[in-house]
Amino acid sequence: MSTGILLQAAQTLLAILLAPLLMGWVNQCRAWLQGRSAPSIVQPYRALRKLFHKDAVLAHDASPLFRFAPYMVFASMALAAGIVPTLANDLPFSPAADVIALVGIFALARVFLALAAMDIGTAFGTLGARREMLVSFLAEPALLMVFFTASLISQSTALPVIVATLAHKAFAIHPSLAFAAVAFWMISLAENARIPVDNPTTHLELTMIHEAMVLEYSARHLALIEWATAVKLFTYSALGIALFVPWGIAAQGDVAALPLALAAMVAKLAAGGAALSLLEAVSAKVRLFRVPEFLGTAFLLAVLGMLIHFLLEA
Amino acid sequence: MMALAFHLQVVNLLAALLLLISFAMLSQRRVVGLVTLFAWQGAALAVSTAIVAGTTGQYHLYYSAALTFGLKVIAMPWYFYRLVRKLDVNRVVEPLINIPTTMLIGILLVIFAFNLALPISEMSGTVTRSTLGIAIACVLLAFLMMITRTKAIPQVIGFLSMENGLFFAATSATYGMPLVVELGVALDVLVGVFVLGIFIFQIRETFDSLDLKHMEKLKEK
Amino acid sequence: MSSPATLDAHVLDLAWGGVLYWLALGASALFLQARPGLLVRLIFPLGALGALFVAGIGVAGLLLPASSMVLPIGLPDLPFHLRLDALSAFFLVLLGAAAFGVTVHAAGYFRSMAGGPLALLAMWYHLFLAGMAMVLLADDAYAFMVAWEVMALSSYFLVTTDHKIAEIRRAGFLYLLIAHVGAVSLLLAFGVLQGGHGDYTFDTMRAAGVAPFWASAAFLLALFGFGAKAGLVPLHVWLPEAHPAAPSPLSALMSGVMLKTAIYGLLRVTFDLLPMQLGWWGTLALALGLVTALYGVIFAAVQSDMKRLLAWSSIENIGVILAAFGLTLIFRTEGKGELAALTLTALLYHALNHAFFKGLLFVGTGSVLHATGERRMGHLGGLIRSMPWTAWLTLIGALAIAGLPPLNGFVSEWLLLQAFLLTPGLAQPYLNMVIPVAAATVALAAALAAYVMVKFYGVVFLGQPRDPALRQAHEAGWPERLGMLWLGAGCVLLGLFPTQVIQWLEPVVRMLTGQRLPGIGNWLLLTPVSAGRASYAPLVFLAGMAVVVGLTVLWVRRVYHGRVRRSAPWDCGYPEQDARMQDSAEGFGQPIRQIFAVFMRVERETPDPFDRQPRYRGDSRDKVWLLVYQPIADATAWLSRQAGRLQHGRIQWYLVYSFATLIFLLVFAR
Amino acid sequence: MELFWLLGIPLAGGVFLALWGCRRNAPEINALFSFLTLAVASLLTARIVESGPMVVGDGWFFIDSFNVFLVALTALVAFTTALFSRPYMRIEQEHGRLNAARLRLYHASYQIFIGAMLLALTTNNMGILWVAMEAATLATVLLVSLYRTPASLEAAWKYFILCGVGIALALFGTILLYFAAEKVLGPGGTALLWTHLNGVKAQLEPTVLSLAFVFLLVGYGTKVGLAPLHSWLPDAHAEGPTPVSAVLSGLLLNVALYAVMRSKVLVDGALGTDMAGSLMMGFGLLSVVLAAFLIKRQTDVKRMFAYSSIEHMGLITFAFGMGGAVANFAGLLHMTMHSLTKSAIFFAVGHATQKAGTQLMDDIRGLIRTNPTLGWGLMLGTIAILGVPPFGVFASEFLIITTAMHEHPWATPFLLLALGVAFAAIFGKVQPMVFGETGLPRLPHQPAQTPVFLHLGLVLMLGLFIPPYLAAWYRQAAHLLGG
Repeated sequence: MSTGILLQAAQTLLAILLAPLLMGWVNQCRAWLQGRSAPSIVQPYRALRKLFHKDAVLAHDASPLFRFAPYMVFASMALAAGIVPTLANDLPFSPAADVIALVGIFALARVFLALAAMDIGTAFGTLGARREMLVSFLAEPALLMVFFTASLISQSTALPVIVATLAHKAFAIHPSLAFAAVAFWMISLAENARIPVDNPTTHLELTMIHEAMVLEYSARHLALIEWATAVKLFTYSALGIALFVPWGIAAQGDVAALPLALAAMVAKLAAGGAALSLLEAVSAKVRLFRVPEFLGTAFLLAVLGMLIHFLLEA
Repeated sequence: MMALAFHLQVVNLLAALLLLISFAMLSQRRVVGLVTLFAWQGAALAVSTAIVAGTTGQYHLYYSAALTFGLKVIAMPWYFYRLVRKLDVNRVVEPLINIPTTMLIGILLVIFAFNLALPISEMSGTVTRSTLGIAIACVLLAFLMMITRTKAIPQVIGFLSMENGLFFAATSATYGMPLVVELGVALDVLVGVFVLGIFIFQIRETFDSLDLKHMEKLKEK
Repeated sequence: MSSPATLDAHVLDLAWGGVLYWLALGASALFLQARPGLLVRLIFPLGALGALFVAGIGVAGLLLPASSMVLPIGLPDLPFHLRLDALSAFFLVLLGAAAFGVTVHAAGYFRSMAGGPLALLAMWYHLFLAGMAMVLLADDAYAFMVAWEVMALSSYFLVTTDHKIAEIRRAGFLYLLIAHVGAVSLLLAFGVLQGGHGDYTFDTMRAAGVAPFWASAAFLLALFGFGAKAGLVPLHVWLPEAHPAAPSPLSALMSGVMLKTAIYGLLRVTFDLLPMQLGWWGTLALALGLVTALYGVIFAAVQSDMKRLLAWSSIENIGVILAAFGLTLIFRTEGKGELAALTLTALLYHALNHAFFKGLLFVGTGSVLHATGERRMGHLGGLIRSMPWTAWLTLIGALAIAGLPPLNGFVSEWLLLQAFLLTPGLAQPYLNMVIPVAAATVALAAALAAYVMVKFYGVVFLGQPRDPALRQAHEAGWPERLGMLWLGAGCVLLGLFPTQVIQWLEPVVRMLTGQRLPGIGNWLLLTPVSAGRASYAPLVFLAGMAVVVGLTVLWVRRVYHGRVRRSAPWDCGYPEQDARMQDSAEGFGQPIRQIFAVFMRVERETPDPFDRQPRYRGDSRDKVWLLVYQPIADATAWLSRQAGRLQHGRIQWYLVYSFATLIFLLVFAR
Repeated sequence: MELFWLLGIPLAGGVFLALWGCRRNAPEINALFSFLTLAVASLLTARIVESGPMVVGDGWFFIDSFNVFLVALTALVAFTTALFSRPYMRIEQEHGRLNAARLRLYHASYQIFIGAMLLALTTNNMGILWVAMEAATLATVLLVSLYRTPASLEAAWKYFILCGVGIALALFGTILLYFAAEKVLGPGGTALLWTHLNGVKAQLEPTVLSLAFVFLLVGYGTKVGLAPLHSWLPDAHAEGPTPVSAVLSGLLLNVALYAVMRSKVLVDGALGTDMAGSLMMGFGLLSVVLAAFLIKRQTDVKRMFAYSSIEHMGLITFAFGMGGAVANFAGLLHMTMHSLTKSAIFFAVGHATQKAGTQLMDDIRGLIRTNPTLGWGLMLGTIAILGVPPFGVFASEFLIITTAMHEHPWATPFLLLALGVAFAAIFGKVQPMVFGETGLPRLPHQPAQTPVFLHLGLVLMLGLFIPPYLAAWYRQAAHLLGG
């Protein structure tokens, strides 16, 4: 048990600490692909450190909600990172929340961020909040459907069990998972504010979604949010891995397997990040009005995945 | 079957007469003429009642005969004549439906009435069985007349001749209702006519005409 | 043996006593007409106590076996029968608990309208409470219908409290009309169920075996009747009109509790009175429920009046509950008792939750209304600064209804979704097709609910006040705060201790489905089916959240500093920005309007760009009105025109009618 | 003995008031006579309740629980209406719509009317029954035209002619009845006595009786106001003075229906088929539906409630047509409830129209602002008549509808439709009259609240609790109707 708790803490911390690295790696890859000279891979860490050192600047009538939101968001993402098995499976905290709860956590963070964005009452803040919620109300059910497909296969909504069944059971081909995978990829693009839904590096407010919400934030609050964003990306990647390429994740209490698991994870993340940046490099951001269509497609694919499971595999 | 006794033949004759008068009323255009015909109808009714009374020994029928005579042959016609003269409404009145058509419908009604009465008069124990059909026919014809008339007085007369039909049915088919009922009915008729008189004056002074077409205001817009 | 029996009898007596108590309060209110202050300070708190008492009775009823009694009133052959079993007990708890908070709030809220028809209002209010309680206790058709209509009638008079406004009169009329039509169809349902020879007690109905055809007829009639009360699409049109029209505590009671009485009735008739259940009923209910849920939440998203928005969201929640009902029916008829138990638990749980958070939100808007006199979101904003209590307490409700962990809304949705995941292996293949789509719809509705709540909360409480007067908005008084506090606490506790709640629901579930949940788990970990299958531990969740937040704060403050500078908002350096540049309620609705344009008829007038006082009006009308109700109205009008033709004033024609009737009868009727 | 007084008092009252004429306390005397009638009626009722049905006046009068219940109801409503007409007529006089002479006519014929109805109820002789009905008609004709306005004259004329014809047909039916009876009972007075007829009803000639019933139904049905024979009813109710509308709706229609029921009992006995019942169901349904749709297009408040009377009479007829213990019980109950409620409504409406000086509903607004008790009276009365519990009308409608659903499901869609339409129409029109803003003046006299709330109170009580003896009484009556 104690080892379990240790592992839990270790994994969570690891996720939190490694997250900016992944972000940096993605940016680096993309810079290469775009033929720019790439920033250092640890650039995100530097940014965070700088932000933490600055004085926080708050609007005059920023309510407590505004100051509390970043911590809330960060905490939610940390929890999420703690639930998703990255290195080891079936850690003590995972029973506390299954996949549905995981979706709930993401929603919690999103709602708080959106509310905080509306708190100051600036034009761009509210605009960002609205767009964020617009994206999410399609992405969230889609994500849920992806999870459902997986949990229908594994007869459970608990991530450890899902991973266990998918990773450690005899290998079986699940066509439904293929649909789910595509849907998941599209969703995570949207949720992590990547091209083609949103452009994390844009400076054009009118096109912003995620960035528009955090315009009023500065210093440590901004740092926390940025970090949370990084953790979110990391968690989603970990989720993708856990659902679709789970091999290598250490089973319960199997400490010996950890180094291997770590290596596997790093490799997978690196590959995933590269793929992400490649996709971002070759695709263009779609107009905001097209976003619902994009996500609707994802939603449809996810539901199709479920249907196919009922048709072929049930 | 043997020929009926003389008085029965008379009763049947009077029955036929009643029917005839009803038809005549249907076709009568002038109000005064209507009143006269009404008086004759009353007379025929009274006579037939008296005969039935005499033959069957239902003596209370004499009262009702007398009542009929007094009311329907003398009192009411006289009253109506006065009314007509006073209000001077004795001109030709065109009924709603033209006379021939009315006649045709009348014939159909008579046939219908006879068919209606047939099974009943079969089982009737009274001597004057066949008259029931005529009575029904009279009632229906009077009804038809009320429908086709567009003036107040003719309508009232139609109403009263309907009562005649009823009386005839009562006397001929059942030798008359119990006396109390007869009296009550007669009283009602009397009061009714009285009330009608008041009415017709009121109507006259309100609309200064007895044409019913002034009285079509109350309807669903 | 005898002692518990007497105890039960007493419980029912006490319940009936509670009803009488409320009635007495209502009556006494009339005598306090001259003393409005006393009225508010005395009657409403006493009423709240009564609510607490009733809730207590309910809890007792959940623990004790069912008991019944007969009252000396009613029809000669049919005195009022009362019965307190687990089902009615649970709904009594719901009624009492929600009504307590709302009534406490009302004690503060109605102070504002001293001088108004306060005495009448207080009377109808308590009559309404008593009526709802009677509905839950009634054990024969007549008592049920009387209570049902008393409930409708009193709420009608409460809705039309402010009857000088034409819209409110219209709302009240629409409400009472649909309620009455629904009631008549309930009458017909009971007519089918009755044992004949005028015996209308529920016992004989339980005993009387009905043929499947008539059972279906009864079910459909009941679905129509109760659906009309619950706001089932397309019978929902009265709801968004009536709930906003009523004074806020009333809206809270109507949305939070009255709609649940319809659910109660549906459960009572379907699972208790009807001898059988058929599968297609479930499919029908499921479909209707999903349509209702989606429809409601979509329209909630485009509203710009805060109470109207909440009313539409009530429609959504009813839809979810009805979907759960349908699923229960399906599982029941498929012989999957445990799943039926699970969905039923989700249903009851959600009903309870909705009573709390919707009550909380409505009284919250009440306090806002009280403080600002404004219902249109376009004229609100930034209230979190002037009325923090209301704002923060309402936030709880908003997060809960948005289905966010660890609050209560999440638990019931979690349970429902679990049920969807357990469906594989149903007999009918078409169900296997339906279920995923259904699950998707529920998920979509939940996500949209989050959208709606962000809109509601953000526009009303956050941002810049859209009206300078709002800066002087005064905080709600203590009674109002207490009421909201109670309801908010309910939302949190129901969210944190699901296992206990589910244990309380267990007798109800067993009574209706004859089954129990396979597993519940311990006080910490909720595992409705099995630990491997699914688990959720809100307390741990909360603890983890708290720990991380605490650590982060600590760490940030320790390692770095807590220095803060205040300045004007940056807003990308745009200097003169004002409150009107914020997103309006309409603006928030716009994307939804675009995506779901098919459901609504949009009317908008956009101002001329050079207009000094630009006015924007966007209104999204409900198409159901056009597609269903307008034709019906036209048809009736046409028919009545035709009927009017018969009555054209000509006496000759009238004579013809009599003549024709006579001839007709003489020819045919002999 | 009570019987003598029961019939004597109103007649004496009529004569006395005719002579007493227009002295200023005539209204009080009118009320006094009505009160005496009520007192005697209750004595009679008590007697019957304890010692069962009785035949008096060597067979000419027959009183069983069926008609004694109607007697009591009639006397009660007659009394309250007299109370109501006191202030009402005063106000009318001040508005100059009536002069003293007319008031004398009114009071006299009011008493006569009551007497005639009581006679119709208590007599044992089908012929006398007819006579009394006719007398009641004649007594009310002049009341309908009391205002002497063109409209009222037209209404009265239609009332007179249509009901006259109808009643004539009823007479023919009676004659046929006698015709059939005399072959069994022999000629003479006894052959029309209901008790005798009832004794031998099985031997009466079916063909004749069915024919007779058709005439009786069409005849008395005209007075009940069954569609399509109802055409006189709305006009007469709308144009006459409101107290007259109240007694017409509340009492005369009941009495006519009573006549129909008496003959139905005989016909059922003779035919052994449910021909009579199905005819009545048909008429009832037609009236309910037609009335509902006609209500929708009314602009005149009294006219609207007149149509609602047609609707309810149709409902009652339908219930009696269904027959059986429950339905008959419900029908009787509904008779009571409708009389009480509808007359209460007419009381309220009467004062409302006096306030507004018009019967057009668009001009009557916001009653509870200027005159709360009046407004609430109208509102509660309307709600009661629309069959919303806890008022008693619901109790009977509950029984009728559920029984219909159980016995004759085919009829329920029509009922559902009609009730819905009627509810929408009436409530949608009454609500703005009661609620909302207004500029109406107050009334010169204190309006009569007592009758309204007395009736509504009774209706409310009967909706929640029917005293055992009353219930037993209803059951007996229902049984007499062949339950």
